[in-house]
Amino acid sequence: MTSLIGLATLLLHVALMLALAPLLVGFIRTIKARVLGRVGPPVVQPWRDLLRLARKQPVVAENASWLFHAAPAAGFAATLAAAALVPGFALGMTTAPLADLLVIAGLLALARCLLALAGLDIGTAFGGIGASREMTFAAFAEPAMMLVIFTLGLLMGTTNLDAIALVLREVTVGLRVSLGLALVAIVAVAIAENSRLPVDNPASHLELTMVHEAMVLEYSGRHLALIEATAALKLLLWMTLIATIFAPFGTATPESGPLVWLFALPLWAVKVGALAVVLALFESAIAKMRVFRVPEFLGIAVLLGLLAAVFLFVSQGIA
Amino acid sequence: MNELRIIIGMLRELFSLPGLVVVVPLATAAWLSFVTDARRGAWINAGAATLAFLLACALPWEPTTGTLLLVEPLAAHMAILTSFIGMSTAWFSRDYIAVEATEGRLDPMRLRDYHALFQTYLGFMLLALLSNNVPGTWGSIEAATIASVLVVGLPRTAAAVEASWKQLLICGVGISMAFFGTTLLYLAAVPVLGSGLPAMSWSQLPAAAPAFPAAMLNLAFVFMLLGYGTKAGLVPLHAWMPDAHAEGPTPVSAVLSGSILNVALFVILRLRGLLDANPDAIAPGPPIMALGLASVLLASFSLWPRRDVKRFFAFSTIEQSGVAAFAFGLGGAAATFAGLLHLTLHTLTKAAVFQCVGRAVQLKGGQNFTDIGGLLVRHRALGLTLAAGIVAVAGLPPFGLFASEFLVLLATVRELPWLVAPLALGLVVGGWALAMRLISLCLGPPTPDRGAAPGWIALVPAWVHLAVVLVLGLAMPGRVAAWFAAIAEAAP
Amino acid sequence: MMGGLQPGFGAIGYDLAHLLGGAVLVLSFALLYQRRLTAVINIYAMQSWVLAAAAAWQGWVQSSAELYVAALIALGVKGLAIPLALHRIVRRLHIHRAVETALGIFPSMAVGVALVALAIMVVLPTTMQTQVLTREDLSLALSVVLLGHLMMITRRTALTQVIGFMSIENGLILGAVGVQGMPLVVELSVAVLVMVGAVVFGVFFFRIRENFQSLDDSHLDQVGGAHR
Amino acid sequence: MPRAGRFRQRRADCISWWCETVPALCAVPGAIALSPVILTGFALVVAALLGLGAASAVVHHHIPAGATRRRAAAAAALASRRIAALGSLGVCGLGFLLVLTYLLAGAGTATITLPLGLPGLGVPGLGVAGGNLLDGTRYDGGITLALDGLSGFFLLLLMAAGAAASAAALDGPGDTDATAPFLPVFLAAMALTLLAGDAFALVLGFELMSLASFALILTHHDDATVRAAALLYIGMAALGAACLIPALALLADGAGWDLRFAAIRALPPEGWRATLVFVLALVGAGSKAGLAPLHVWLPPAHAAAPAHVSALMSGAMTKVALYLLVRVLFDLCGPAQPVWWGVPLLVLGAGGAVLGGLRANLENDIKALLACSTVENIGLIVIGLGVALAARGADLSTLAALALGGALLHALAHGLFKSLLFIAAGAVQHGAGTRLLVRLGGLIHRMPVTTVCVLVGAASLAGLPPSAGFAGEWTLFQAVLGGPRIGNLGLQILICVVAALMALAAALAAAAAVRLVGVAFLGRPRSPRAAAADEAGPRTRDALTGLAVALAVVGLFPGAVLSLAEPVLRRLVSAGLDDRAGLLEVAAQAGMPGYSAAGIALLGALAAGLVLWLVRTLTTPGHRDAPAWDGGFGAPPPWLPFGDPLTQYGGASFAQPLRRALGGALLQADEIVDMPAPGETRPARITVELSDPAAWWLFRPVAELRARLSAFADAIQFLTIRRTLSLMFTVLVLFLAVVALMEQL
Repeated sequence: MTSLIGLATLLLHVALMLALAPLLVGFIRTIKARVLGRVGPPVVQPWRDLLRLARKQPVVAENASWLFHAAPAAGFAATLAAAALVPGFALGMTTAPLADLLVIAGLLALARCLLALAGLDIGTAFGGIGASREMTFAAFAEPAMMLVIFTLGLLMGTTNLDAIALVLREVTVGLRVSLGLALVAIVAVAIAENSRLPVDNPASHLELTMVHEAMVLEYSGRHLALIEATAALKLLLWMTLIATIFAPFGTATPESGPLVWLFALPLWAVKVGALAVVLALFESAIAKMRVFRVPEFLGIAVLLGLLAAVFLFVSQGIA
Repeated sequence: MNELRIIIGMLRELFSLPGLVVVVPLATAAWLSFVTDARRGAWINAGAATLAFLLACALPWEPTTGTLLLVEPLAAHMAILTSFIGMSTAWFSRDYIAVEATEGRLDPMRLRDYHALFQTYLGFMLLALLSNNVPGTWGSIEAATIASVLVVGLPRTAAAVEASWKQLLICGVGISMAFFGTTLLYLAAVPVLGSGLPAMSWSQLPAAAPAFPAAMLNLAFVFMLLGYGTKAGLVPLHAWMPDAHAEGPTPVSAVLSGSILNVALFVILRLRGLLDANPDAIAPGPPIMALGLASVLLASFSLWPRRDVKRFFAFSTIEQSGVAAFAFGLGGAAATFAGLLHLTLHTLTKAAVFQCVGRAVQLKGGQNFTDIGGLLVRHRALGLTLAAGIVAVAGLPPFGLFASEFLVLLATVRELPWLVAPLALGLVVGGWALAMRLISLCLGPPTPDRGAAPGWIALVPAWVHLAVVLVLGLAMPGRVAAWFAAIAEAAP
Repeated sequence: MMGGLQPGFGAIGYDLAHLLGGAVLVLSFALLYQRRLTAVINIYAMQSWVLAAAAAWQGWVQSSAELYVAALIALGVKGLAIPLALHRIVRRLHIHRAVETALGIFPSMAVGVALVALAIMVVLPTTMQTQVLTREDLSLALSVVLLGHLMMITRRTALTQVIGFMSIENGLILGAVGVQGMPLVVELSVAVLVMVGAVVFGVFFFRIRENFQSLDDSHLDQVGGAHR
Repeated sequence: MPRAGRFRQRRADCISWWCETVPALCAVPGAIALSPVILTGFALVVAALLGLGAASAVVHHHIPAGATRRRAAAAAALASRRIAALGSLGVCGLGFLLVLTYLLAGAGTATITLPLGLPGLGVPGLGVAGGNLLDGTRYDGGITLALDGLSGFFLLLLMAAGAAASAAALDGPGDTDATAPFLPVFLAAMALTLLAGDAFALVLGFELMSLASFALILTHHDDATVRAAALLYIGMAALGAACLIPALALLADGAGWDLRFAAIRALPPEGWRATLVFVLALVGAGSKAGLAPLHVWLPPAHAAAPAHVSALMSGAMTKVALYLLVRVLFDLCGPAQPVWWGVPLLVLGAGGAVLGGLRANLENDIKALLACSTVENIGLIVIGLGVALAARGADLSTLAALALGGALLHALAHGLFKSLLFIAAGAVQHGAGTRLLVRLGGLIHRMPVTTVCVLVGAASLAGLPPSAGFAGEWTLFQAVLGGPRIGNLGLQILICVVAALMALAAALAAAAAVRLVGVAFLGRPRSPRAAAADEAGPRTRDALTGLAVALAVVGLFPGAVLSLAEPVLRRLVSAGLDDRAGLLEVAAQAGMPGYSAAGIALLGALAAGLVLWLVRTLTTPGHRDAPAWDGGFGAPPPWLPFGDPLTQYGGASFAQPLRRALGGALLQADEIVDMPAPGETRPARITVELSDPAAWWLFRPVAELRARLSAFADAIQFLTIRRTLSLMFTVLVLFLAVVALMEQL
């Protein structure tokens, strides 16, 4: 029975993630427009763009290799697999035993490396710039992410996201300095990973300021659609992740049965929406920083993560 | 009159088997000094050396203790080793010298001198090893020294003359110290053994040593250690050795680095036995170890800036002799075994190396490292042999010096662990320098040839040496191992 | 054998031996003191005569034939032949007549005294058991050896170094003949002589003047280690 | 020795063998008859390899004289290489099957003694007391071979890498003929080291390994940089031996001068002795494994050697050094060792990992790049060993088992993928004529098979799921995550920092992998030679594919690999992973969900299927080819067939952000920009200088000290005769004075 529920949860979760990701992007754009005093596009605009792009026939450089053709789909698949591991509105999905935080980070890294390779494949300057910067930022984001995982792992005794979420949901670990610091660190990492301001400007179309966009400059048509979808899915994934870890209340469990979903689903939407609003306000409040400032930005995240772990040692002698 | 009887007894001994080992080379020397034909001289030289070696091989089965000669395992072993080196070098020098003659570096008269002196040197070395009385050993070592001085001076170049003069003075002083030590040793023995020959015979000293007046024994030890240490090329008494090796004819370098060093260390080993036996004498180990360690360190660092091939290997000889001395100083059967093995294997290896080097020098017409390079490229056999020799000297497997150095380190850890640090440092620095020169000699772009390329015949002695080193190091036959062990356990 | 004389002060055997030994030592100091080459050679000859006398006296005391032979050798070869040869060399090679010193005369004398003290200090405890005769002779011989060595290293010219070497050798013989019934004395002294002969021969043969390369500091400073 | 003696010798051997084996075997049913047979088999393998070396050398040097001497020589050289490579391929394949059966059968222990070995241990004071040398009732130093789980596990790697390397050697370029005979010798030496059952055999194999690899590095000795690299390498080897021999001697000293490991195990060292052994073993093995800061020799040596040799050196030899470390620290030193032993390993490992990862991003020669990543991976493995040591010291045997298991798993994975990548580098050099990133590019079009295999290897290098590299790093990180349980705040914080550095190193490795693949294999060719590159030869392709398949297997079933290591873990840290490492899943703690590579792969496949279905349904198929848009630059002019090479991102430009961010701090990297004044026609140039901190802080000072000491030695010994005599005289007076003093006292 629970296995069936788990399966159902998984399917619904995946479907929702796929469906809502573009809407989330649209929502954020709308908020930002409103904050800037513009009306802005409708929320479903990203969906429209995706479908339009999908219908278009891609134009591919002659010297593109099979990797260039395969990368968008593969990257999207990896991100989707990761998304299937992050519990959203309900815990105990079929994939729960696999949902190791390191694995999730690994899958996202896989997607990133694929895109970076694709960016280098045509041999243009901008693809190279984008790939090189993307990998550099990742190099600094990884340690911070790892320290956050370290803290959570120490606290919960496991790195399995589902288990962590369950513990956080059931047991009241109380307000901990460690978790607060970890939250800040992971937010910084999330900003870098999703190439949002101030690390990267998703809306920019001036090549020199692009990181992620520069990488995919050669893509068009359905390939571009897949890449946009990947970005959107990744954003939703991260927000869900943060929500699941730091706002675990109200998520459904396998025992609680489908009825609880009626509360859990809106609650999840609200959490993600709130995070989206915060992100939008934050992004419209600050400007993009220089590329070589980013390592410092992420270095601070690393230090915060370190502090989180250290505070943990101080607060409870792990033995 | 008893003096006369003693003399007659000695004469009779001279014609027993051990005596013949000594007499053959000396008689040949006398004969050779009248042979002007170089080719015949070379053949006679080689033949006599071979005969001496064959006779020496019979020594282990002929333990003798006479007034003149003493054959005990250690002496027999050393004699076999020395005569073997003598033999293979004689065969090697047969066509080496021929080349020298054709190149016009040596005229027939010099060649005659060379062969006569070679046999003289060999004979006195063997006598020094087999002689049963202390002054006898001293005298023959002195004679051998003079012979070697004259050989070193044979190429009448200024450098050679300078080298031999240096060797003459320094070894002379060393010899005089050794003489004084001999007198003192006799003085120490007189109260126990009474005046007369017995107080001078190696065979009787060990038994009586415990009763010797300790202070006199100490004094004797100091003088003899420094005296014979000079011959062993122990730092800081080594100054003559590099020049003599570098300037003399190559076969002489091979023999020098082989025999005279062994003989000197052999005497030092016997002395150590005497002092060990005496309860109130100073401990002989520390001074010997100090000299040995100084040699290892100084020589290993001196290897790096060398520009002259033969001088380079002379320093490596000093280093290895230091290792052996250090092992002998450590004491204990294990260390003695290690030192003995090291001495034997190094003698064989270094002789092989010098033979190859001599060839390379003839081939390239210069003995600076800048003259010799890339031997492997055009002269593969020579290059490979030289490379193998250097690898062996550097103490790398599969050659025997690896095993002996392993044993020395083992024994050091056992006796005085903290001394491993300087010893190992010396070995590493030295080995590294050897590797550097291995690369620069055998590899890289070849330098132009200025002389005749040696045939493979010329390398056979070196191959034999290396083969022996290989076998003795890794697969020593049970009998030989037992023989070595017996020597080490019986060694003073 | 003791030749029926009881050791100790007052015994004529002891006194004379002691006296001769002392004379040899004094002559070594004289060698150190001399500044002129010819004089150095002459003093060396004198030392050899005294040595010969000491050997003969010991021969009489120990009534051993060998020692007489040794004395004869010392007198003949070292007292006459070698000095003459050296004079000849000096004339032949036009060697500069003055002795170049590396260490001043007085300092070297002082060092010499210190060395004698050292010799006595070393020898004294060693010979408690053995005969007094030997004890004194031994310390004298050792002093002579050390002084000879000192002369070798404080004099620059080859010839003086050779003479220093030979005075070392005189010390050796002095020690050897002083020892009770030491066998092979003759053989040994001959052997030593061969050595000395070789050295002198070397000087003569290699035409070694005071400015022979390897003996000249300034030269060797250029031919430093880096070139070896 | 007499016949009776030989008989007694043999009987003694049999008895000792029985005592060694049977109890262990009874514990592991099914291996009773097996292990001695396998061990004998491996003795034969070593012998066969040595024989191959000799045979190929003979063939090589037996050149028939005649008119066509040159051609005959070339033929002989080729034949010798064929013999060496084919032979070692066969022998290694056989050995692989042998060791696989052994491990599957439960890895019992066995020991045999060979009749040859170190002479003279019969002398009292060395060797076991009692008995007599003449009749062999005494251990006279014959080489002892021993086989157990640890040796078996590393032999598995060695045989796999050896087979691949020999296959690659088969159709390598002809210029590797000269040193072909040393290839089997190298393999034999490594096998001997792994099989060694006593101290002498261990050092013998280790040094023989150094010598053979030294010769192999010198294959292209006409190049000065090669010679310099070889010199540095052999010097480090000498240093390693000089540290190892005393370490083992100390161990034997504790065990009554029995050099055999069995005896040493019985009496492990304690106190200062143990500490000394620890330090010496760390330096001795670390210098060979490329553990920072002793890694300086590694990049030049790997770059200098022929590709298949660097594959062996990086894939197998460094692992042999790690085996040595494990053997000494975990096995011979016994379990009762302090916690702090882990700390130096953690520090050095983390430092090496980051340094190697960073340098891998800055190197321009792909082989140097791979070598640096070796330094990085060795660092990760050593971190695992450090955690294992510390945990064992604190009696957390389950944690120790996890850490050690992770280290072994990652060692295996790294051995496989690094061999693959080096062999591929060789193929690139052979096919595209260069190893420099600035001259490569676009190889994916010319060398498809190689590129696919390289992608598999690079995935492991970057530690991306579900590759073998990810499995290893996952296990290692789980072990580090458990580290704080060892206690002691200082250690906890250290482990925390180490975790962050591990992550940094992993991300740097990922960047390096992307740089390697993206610059060398993707993009536009940067030189005509690269544009016309040839695919690797057939044997090389086979080797690459084989390694790729092996990597896939290890990556998908890490639990199975760990179960092969089970006996080792049980022996060394007295706890296993069988409760945590199943066929499909590896977990950090028993009963908790862990990492299931197969599951992830399945999930990924499903996701990919879904995506493909979506693409099919929602989008219009097909695409249109056009010149690269390149931000509007348009098509390159016809006289630049590959487009303007300067507009393409290259290795140096890709590394620039990392160089600016970290290089300055860690590698004293500085960029010298030469900017022409306006109006000048010459191009602007930017040159980058790097220097490894280890070279800066450690090696240069040591070299200077050596030079100064040599100068000093010359100054005190090349004197005039007079001064030399004064020196002797001083020594004499000194000795006399000492004697006098001693007698006064």
